[in-house]
Amino acid sequence: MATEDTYELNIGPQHPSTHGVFRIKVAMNGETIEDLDMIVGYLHRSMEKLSEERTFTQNIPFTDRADYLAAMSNNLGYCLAIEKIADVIPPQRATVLRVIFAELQRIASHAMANGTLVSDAGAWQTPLMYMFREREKILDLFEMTCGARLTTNYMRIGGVAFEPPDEFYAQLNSLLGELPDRVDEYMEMLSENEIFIARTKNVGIITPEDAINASLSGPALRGSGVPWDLRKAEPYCGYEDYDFEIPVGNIGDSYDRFMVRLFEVKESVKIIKQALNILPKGMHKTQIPLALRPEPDQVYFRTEGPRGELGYFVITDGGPAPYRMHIRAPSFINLSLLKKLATGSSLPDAVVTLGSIDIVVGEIDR
Amino acid sequence: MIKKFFSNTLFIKLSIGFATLIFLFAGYFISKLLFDLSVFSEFIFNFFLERFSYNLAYLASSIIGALGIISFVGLVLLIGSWVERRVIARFQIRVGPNRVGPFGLLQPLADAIKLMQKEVLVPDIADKLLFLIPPVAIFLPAILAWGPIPWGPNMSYLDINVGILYVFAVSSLTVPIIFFAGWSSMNHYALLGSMRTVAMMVSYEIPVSLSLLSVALVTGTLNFNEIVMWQSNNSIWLGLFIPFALFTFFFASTAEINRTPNDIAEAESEIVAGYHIEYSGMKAGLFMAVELGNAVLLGALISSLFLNGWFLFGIENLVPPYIIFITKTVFIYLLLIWLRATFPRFRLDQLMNFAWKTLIPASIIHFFVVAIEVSIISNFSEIPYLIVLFTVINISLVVLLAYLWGKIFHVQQYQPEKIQPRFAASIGGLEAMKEVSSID
Amino acid sequence: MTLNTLQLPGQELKNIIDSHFPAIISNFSLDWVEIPIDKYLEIITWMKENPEIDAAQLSNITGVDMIDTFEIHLHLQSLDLKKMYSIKVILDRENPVIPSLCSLYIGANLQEREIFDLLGINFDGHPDLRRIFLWEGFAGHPLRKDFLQMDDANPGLPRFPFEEAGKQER
Amino acid sequence: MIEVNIYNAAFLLFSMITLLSAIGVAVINSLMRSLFLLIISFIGVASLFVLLSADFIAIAQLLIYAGSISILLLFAVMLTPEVSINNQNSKYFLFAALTGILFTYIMFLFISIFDINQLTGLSLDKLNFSNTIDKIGTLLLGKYIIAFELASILLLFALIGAISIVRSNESDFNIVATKIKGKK
Repeated sequence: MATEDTYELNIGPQHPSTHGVFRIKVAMNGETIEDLDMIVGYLHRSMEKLSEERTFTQNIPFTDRADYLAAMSNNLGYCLAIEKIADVIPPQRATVLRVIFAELQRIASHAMANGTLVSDAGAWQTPLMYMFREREKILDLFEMTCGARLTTNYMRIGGVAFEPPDEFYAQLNSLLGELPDRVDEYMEMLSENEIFIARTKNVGIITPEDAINASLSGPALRGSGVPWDLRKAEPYCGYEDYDFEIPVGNIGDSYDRFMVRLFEVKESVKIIKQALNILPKGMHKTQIPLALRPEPDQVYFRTEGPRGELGYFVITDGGPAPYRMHIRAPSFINLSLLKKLATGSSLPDAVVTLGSIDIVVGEIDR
Repeated sequence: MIKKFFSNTLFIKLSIGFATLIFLFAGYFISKLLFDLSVFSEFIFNFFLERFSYNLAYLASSIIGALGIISFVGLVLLIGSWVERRVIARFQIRVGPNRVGPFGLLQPLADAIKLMQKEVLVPDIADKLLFLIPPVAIFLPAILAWGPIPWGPNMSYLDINVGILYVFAVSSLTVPIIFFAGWSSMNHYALLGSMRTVAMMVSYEIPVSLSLLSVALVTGTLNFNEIVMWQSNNSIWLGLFIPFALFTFFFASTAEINRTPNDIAEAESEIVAGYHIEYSGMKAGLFMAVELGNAVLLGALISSLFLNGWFLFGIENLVPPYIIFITKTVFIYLLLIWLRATFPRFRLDQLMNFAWKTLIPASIIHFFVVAIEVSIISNFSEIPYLIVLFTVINISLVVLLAYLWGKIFHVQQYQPEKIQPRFAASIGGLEAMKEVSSID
Repeated sequence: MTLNTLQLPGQELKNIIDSHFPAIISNFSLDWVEIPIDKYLEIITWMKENPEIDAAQLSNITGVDMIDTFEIHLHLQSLDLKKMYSIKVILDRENPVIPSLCSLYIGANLQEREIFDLLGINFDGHPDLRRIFLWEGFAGHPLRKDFLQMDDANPGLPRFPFEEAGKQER
Repeated sequence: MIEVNIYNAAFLLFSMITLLSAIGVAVINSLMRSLFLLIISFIGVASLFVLLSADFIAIAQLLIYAGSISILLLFAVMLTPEVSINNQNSKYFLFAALTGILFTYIMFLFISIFDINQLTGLSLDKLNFSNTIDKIGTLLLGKYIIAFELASILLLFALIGAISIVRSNESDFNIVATKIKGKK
């Protein structure tokens, strides 16, 4: 890869800005990246193969570990796919609870993504700590509901595992009260900060044509200005009943992706408030057979995770385990454009671009 | 009953007040006693002079003085790292080190002990000799530059006529040392870091020297003591008289000493640790300590050159002047910590562009303006308040130019309302992109 | 089971394809249509360029080991028409080769490498067909159903690139 | 006999540092190491100037040679891949030795002209850091103004010449020229 004019630099697997065991082999000419080769697989746990040996319910914890920063969203996508193939209809209360938790997870994940992006741009972790403050509160809510903070394993086929405790609602309401102010605080702190703008504006520009062609999804796609959100386009969990907007970026640079995430936090708060209003009484889970044996069929079910289109492609053969389960991992596919974006840019710009695409290595490698 | 009285909050308040009074009295007497430390240095010199020759007395007193400076710098390194961590922790809604010792004050010591226990790794392909020298050698400029700092009246270790030039020359020695540290590691990251350092320091030495030149032009001397005295004689702070020089010096110095927002030489998110990536244990600790020491040194330089040194509206007659000087130094250091806690980092090319396209031309123009002002002042010395008039003019000019610069070059590109995301009217692909509503 | 909201039913997709490629679709179901491998690239190119279908984005591509055959499942979607199309291709088990979609979709690159790595399906015309999750020299393709019975595959043993049993080199 | 005092001890120390590191520059194989020793030798020369009460010259030596020229040399070494591995001065050993002997002989000739006793017997209390900068400045901008300006003009020519040599492509120059014209 390295030619006479270039030298080789290994960014990762241990590097502060790769956000995990992710490695990019770079041919550099001075500070400019001439060529790069992405090397993944350090965290490969063969999730798809393992899931062929376990029952549908036993596979739920795997989905936690795929995207460990958005466990709830991954649980949700998987459970919805299995419910679809097995014709299980969750109770209304469970659906609304799922929306609440998925949106909370989206806020937590976006806080993490934006915080680390600012750290990649060189801030000495102050914005990261601020954003972790909100994430901590959300994780506290998860903890009081299901006992776990990171790998929640909360959704079940046919509902959710537990009813949230009573104090959950009070804490959630106070959090929802302060979150929009916090977002405004970040907007003041970062979105008008000259240095931050100089570092992210016009860096890593993805054109909308490229974004669509490279199968990008989530904030990476919306940052380029393409208004595509599965919650609106292909509503699941009754998202069509909620009133929210889709923020889209202007030119598709790192700054736009950052801002789209910030605005999505506000929209998520709106969704959660509406969900709390319509939260019905009733069961939080339906009874399903211990060993679920759906008819031989196939399903490809997609949800809008924090990082984009999270799809579960499941084939059943009538047995208690999926015959084949494929996870369409948004982080993995969003990396398709990394080579094109980073080639010709300088090293700091490439780091910011990578941070703005927001990868989770557990999901890339699965 | 007695127990109850002692556990009473009123009692606690009373005792705290009493202790404060005692402390104030003691502090007053101690400060009277330690008001002028030059008594001590004279005593030491005479002590040796009576017993030995002049040469030996000179040698011994200079060594003792140097030890004084080195111990002060060591103390600053210990306390400074604690201050920095605690203050940044407050910025980041954390507590900071609070376990080792009272308020975590012993944390730097514990860190140092931990670092010393670590294995010293030398890479196989490193140039062993050149690899081992830089962590030690980098202390030289950092300590030497403290020499001409005026702590108070009769309190500078090197009272030389070329004070500013001396500090400038000594601190320029850092460049080759950092370069050798990076080169000898035989690591691409380290080499990148050291090349960045060299490029940045060579560029930013020019604005630093230009700003110091205007200081020398105004005061007519390069001696730190005389600069401080000039400010108190004319009862004006140079930072107010030539605010642009203060800004240039401050910003360019943050680049010289590798502090945020210009810490691109060891940008941890890009090149991990830059030139000291391969150093482990106390060697890495030495680099970090020098970085911190340089930050405090910058505070000392600014407070003596621009903030009137040990003078502070007559308070210098009540408290020991060196306390005032150290307070000003710490103030600048806290400013640096504030910067570090809030700002992201510039990119190398942005920084170089700023130096060569903005800072250097502006400094040269500023230098000419200051020269004209100085010649006017010296030719029309009979007109009163001429300096005050020029101070007002300079400050308003700087504000105006900064405003205009922002208007012309920057803000037009990045108006916040123009770069914020918009809300999509409908869902879809490229077709739906055309009809997104604007945000408001 | 019902279709997803965006999913174009297999019957309708078959009708559209039939009007341009008569009698080419051998099989279809509620959600997918099966297309022959020799017309695969042609049909996908046509689907991408035909404004009636406008398959602008390759949402997902994955492979399945059906023991006798391999299957490639494609999920294409049109963002403007808000439609998703599910395509199935059946491959030979002994010599699984399929044309690569990299010339059409940038997003196919990594996904096809993943399928090559885990299932051992060769993509003809892929610019950079290497293993992605597993290391070069890993024996076998783990997502094949007969992976554990393969002679040369030793899935349990440490077989990192420079590693022999009990010995580690730099 | 030279008197034993601190001044002479310091002189001995600094001159030893200067000389030894200068010898090291010539002898050591690794170019980077010899560069490092060269910087030390520059610093030693600066210290010798301090002992001669020439504070401004000392600072200038430190600033220009140890701080700037060394960086220039660093870049020169970094940009020449052929010689960056080893110092290949062994080829010219005979030539270098002859030159060195000749130079030493001439140095001794010059020194023997001066009275050596003028140089010794100094001590620290005779060190006189009077304000040399004032004098240098007055001389440079007064008596020697023409020489000073001529030197600066010469340096300016050298600068322009270097730029025009480096800028081998004429068209680049034209582009810049048209840009400047266009802006006006």
